[in-house]
Amino acid sequence: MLKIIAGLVCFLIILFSPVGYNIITGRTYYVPMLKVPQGDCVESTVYMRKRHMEVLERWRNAYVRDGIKRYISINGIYRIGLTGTCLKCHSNKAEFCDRCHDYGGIKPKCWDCHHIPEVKAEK
Amino acid sequence: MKIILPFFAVSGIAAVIYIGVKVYNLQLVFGIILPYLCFILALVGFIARIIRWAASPVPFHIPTVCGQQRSLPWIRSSKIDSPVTGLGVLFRVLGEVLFFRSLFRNDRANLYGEQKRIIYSSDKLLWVGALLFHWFLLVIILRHLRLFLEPVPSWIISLQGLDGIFETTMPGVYISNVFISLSILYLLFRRFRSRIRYISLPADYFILFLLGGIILSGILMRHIYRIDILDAKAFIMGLIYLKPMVHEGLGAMFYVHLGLVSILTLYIPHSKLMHMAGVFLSPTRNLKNNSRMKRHINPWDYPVKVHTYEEWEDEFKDALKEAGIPLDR
Amino acid sequence: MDLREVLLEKRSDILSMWSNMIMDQYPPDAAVFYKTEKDRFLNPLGYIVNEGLESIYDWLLGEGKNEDFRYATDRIMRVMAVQDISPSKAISLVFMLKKILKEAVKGDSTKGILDEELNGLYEKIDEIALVLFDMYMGCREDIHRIRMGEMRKQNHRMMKNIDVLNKRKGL
Amino acid sequence: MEKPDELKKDIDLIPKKEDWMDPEVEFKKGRYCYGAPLKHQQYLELPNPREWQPSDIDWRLPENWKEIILNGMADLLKKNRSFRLFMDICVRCGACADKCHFFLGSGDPKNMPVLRAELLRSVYRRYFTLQGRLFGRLAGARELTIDVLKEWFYYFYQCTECRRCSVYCPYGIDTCEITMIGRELLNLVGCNIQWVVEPASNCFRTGNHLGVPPHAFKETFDFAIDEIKDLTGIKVEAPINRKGAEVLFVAPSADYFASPHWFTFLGYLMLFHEIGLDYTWSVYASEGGNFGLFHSMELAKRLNAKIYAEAKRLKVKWILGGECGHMWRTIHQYMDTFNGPADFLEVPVSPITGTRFDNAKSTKMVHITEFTADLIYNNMLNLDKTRNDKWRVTFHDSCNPARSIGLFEEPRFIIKNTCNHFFEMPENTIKEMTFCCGSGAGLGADENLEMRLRGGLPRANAVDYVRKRYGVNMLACMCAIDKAALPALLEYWVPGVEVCGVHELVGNALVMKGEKQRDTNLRGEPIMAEEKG
Amino acid sequence: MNRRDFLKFAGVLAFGVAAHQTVNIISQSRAKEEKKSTKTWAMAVSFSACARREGCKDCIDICHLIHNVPEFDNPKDGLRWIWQSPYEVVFSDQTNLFNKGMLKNLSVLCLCNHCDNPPCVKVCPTKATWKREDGIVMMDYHRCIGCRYCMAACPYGARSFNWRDPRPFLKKINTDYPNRIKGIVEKCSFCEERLSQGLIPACVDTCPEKALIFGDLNDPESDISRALRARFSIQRRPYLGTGPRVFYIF
Repeated sequence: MLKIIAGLVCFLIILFSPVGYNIITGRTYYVPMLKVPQGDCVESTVYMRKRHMEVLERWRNAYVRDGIKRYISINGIYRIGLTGTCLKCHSNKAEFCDRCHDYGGIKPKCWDCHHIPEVKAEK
Repeated sequence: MKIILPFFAVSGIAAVIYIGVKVYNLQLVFGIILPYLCFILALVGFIARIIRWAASPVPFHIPTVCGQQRSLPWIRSSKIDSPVTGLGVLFRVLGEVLFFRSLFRNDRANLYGEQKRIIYSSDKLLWVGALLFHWFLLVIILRHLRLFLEPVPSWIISLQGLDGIFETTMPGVYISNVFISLSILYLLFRRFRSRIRYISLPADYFILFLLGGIILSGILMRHIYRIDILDAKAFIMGLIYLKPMVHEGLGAMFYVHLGLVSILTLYIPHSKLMHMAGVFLSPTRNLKNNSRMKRHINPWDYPVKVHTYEEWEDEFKDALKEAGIPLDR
Repeated sequence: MDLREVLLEKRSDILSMWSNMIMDQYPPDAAVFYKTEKDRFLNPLGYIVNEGLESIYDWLLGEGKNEDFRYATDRIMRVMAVQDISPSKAISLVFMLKKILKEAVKGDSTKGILDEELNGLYEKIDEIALVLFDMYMGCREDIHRIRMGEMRKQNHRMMKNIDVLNKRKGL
Repeated sequence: MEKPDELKKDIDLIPKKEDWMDPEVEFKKGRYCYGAPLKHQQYLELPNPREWQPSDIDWRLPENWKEIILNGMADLLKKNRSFRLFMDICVRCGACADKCHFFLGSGDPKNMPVLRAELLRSVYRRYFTLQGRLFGRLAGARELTIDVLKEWFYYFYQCTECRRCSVYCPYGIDTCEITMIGRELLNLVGCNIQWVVEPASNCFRTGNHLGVPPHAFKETFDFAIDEIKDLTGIKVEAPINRKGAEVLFVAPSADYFASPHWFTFLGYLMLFHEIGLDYTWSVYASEGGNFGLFHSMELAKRLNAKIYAEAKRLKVKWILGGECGHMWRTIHQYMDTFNGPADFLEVPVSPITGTRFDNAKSTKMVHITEFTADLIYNNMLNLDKTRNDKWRVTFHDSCNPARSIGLFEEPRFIIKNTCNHFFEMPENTIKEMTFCCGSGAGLGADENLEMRLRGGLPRANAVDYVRKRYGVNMLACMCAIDKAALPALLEYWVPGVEVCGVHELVGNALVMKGEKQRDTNLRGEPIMAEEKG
Repeated sequence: MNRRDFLKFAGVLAFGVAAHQTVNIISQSRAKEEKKSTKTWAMAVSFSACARREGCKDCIDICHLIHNVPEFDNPKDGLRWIWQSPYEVVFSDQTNLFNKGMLKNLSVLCLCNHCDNPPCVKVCPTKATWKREDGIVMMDYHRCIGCRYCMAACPYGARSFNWRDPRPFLKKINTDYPNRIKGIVEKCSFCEERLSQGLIPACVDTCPEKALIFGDLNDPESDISRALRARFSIQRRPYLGTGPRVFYIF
């Protein structure tokens, strides 16, 4: 009986451990805020929030495999390129990409190969 | 009937949630009230069920022994299948929990060649299927922790990376998703086969369909009906810390997924899913084989009517005398 | 091609069809198990029946040895004699073969298989049926004999002791 | 070619039951055990005593039988975690399905352990769970009806409580427990069988299953002593009810009366004489077997009480137990709990070798094979293996010593030291995976022979394999029910293979001090196999 | 309708819904793609022009610099897109002994031959390497799983494998071009990123002696077509049937 209760308590502790974890880290209500640059992105913000990884994948395939180097959307014509295009506006990876990715526990492998231009001092 | 009804039940639940969210904007009902309600009921039910089990004693010491007992010092005893120490029992129970050792025991003998030598092979399909399902379920649950923990611990990220190691698309296909889908299909289809179908109940199919629905909605959400993962995490964190909020970026599929998980949670204490706790309590597995070494107490033991020696001697006095067997009186 | 060759060629098809037909007499759940489980120790019934059918078939075509035939058919009848089926059904397993054989050679009739030859085989099957019937009845008798013997054995020493006692007392 | 399906139409089929939930039982002669006689029910003061037969249409149950059963279930649920747990956690994976010898031999799907339990579980769901009350049949719940009760009777008396299924169950669900509970419930309304109640009643009254009174019991010993004298020229002692002996010896009573048990009995007597053991037999507690176990825990306890009571009265130091299956299940897993603590006894120490049996330090009862294996290991016995050369021996692990104690190596050690020719049966049919003889748990009734022959097929088939391959002609075992049931089983399935106890082999091989030249074995047969012309 | 039919129906329905949704997504993106033109790129290396300047490695340096090809201390780990090798090694199949005097000690510039019939493409299990319509044998580093079948298949040793993480060994990083990671294969791409911008490959561009000639074989007026018409050229191991598109002219 005692052992079972102990086991049950252990189970409950494990079950509720995420609650405690966040309290300990003090980030219970933390939601990342992003610095969204001025101007239009290649697609709408809502669309990009959900599907930027798909856009990037399409870009990747278009650029590498099909040799297509330009992307035409409602907002204009863009050169396909992560470093060259995306990071031109979203110049601060740490503040833009990483915040959300860290929050969502996502670790994209882009940066293993692609380079981050040095953060330019704000003009 | 046994199969089609549970199928309709699960699809019905999913459809109601989908339409409710998509058409009637019932996010509040399916996203907040339902999960809270289910979780609380499930928790209470789960604890109640365990307490009820615990309240019934184990009156007798009845381990199923699957190996040589410890008797004479020169005979090698089986430490795990006939455990006499707590450690042995621990290994035995863990063996069941982690590796399904009993299911693994399924042997098949085949005769080969002129010599008719016996070769043991096995049809361990059920074992493989069950093991894949449960292990990948664990992986998937651990992966979901990224939506519950802030900051996300690095081991979860590593696990995720490992799981998505065959990354070919964005977002990557998880190995666990592939295997859990395969194994749930296997577990479902084996129930369609005659022998298992005979012993299956609608409840058995219900759980499989429900799990299938959860897996399917999860995969759809990841690859087709994308949702904003930030909103998902913010939503879940809100739920945990009792500040529930409806977020814009969550599609109907998210609520279907969440709703089905809630139903599953609610269903746990009332179903065979309690095997997750029961496997630890099974008296044939979690007792030591030390029945003759240590007395086991039966808490509800009561005196019974016995035929005492005195009564017996009185009854057979003459016969005993005739046989020359010594008498007490 | 003569009949024998045709039947030898189709041996495995015919045997599996035959065995399936017999197993289908069991409830479906058991039938599937009996049909699919190949381990002779886990599925003795299926094993014995299949072994028996093989040897009947081979013997019919003049391939098998007499002892093997007797051993295997005895085993199969032993199984049948304790199953939940009537004697007629137990024996009917050989008659199923007739039907299967007829179907099996249907397409080959143009190849010059004589009905006469087939009829010869049928006669042989009828003979086997008689043998099986004897065996079946033998098994039933065995059961009764064993039952009596078992009762005796359970009190074996008592009986013997009483005899000795009686003798001692000059009775 | 015509499909078998199409041909099948012509064959009169066993009705196919698509759904097991509709109870359907036909009590055919030869496939069930007779009901218990009134006399014995009354003697044991069992509930609802009456003359009855399972084949009766009216079982003459008490008016409120349903209430009794349901209250009984509630009570047993409260008393047994195993019951409650096993009702709740089965996932119907089907791993147990093809492990039951009755299923393998009969093909009756309700003999699959999972379904046997489901018979009870369906009623549990209906009356004791929310989902069963709400969803009824959909949740696998059934009303408790007379037919359901009859089905219980039919299938719970078609389980030998061998626990083989429990080995393979991922949750260790033990059908033996389920069957015990089921029988306990049936017993509440007076449904039990002759072959269980009668021996239990006899045992309660006289001390042994056959109801043999003390003087006849004593005479049996005299015959045995005479027989040993004829055989070896040595007069052995067989003290009965002697106070102050060091050891009390308890064997199953079949050993004194039945064949081939008798030769094991001779083996014990010779062995104890040879090592000069200070021991005694008891008439009051002459029965190690416990048919109460096949009936109810209460009856098991009532019968078992005699052993400790007698040990206490005779002031022995410890108890030695003979070759028996369910006797040892009772002793190993129940006796101490039932009637302990045995604080009036000492931790068993072999007076010959000085070995302390720590594995029995609480129950204080040692298995004879543990005792003898220790003697042989310490070279205390002079054994002539060639006297068993006539036999090519295999060993059948009896379910209870195997799966309840784990007694695997001791008997094998003894056999290997008393026989030159020993062969194991296939691995998945021995040790913890051993197949039952099909007659345990009170099903050894002669009216049930056909069912037993079916149930014994898997065992017999493995014996047939070693007979064909190694020429095995003797099956050793250490269980009284095995010794009673296997000769018939083997006679039917594997003619030519005989059955013996482990200590019969010991008795044959044992070279006693001062014995005369032995020409015959214990069975009175020439020691050597006849030369084949 | 029996159960089977129903299940079929339900399955079709489910797929239909899913497919519909997918189409929506694709149409949502509103992306238009460019048409591409077809050319056949090739290169010629002039033995004599290349040998003119002793010890010159300009082409190699510029290539490795802009493509972030690292330099390892251990030559076994070495990565190369373009490199020099002795004539006897590169053209070991040339049995003409009389060339020996003229070509002795000559270092020959080597790079991926961008074969017409590339064996590396055939063996790649993930289609990470493939032949573009303009003849470039291209690699998609995202797809490479590092099985190295292509390395075994290539008769020219044009491919190298990343045994180590290259990033720490990059002396200078060109942020406009990605590097590779440990565990994948890499090789020359004819500077396709420059071609797409209308530039010629960096090595050709940078060669001070104009020893490298690059152009479109489909255009008879291109430098390469003219050069190949006018001068005698050889290929590396042409008998293998790979159809190299890097020519060596005298």
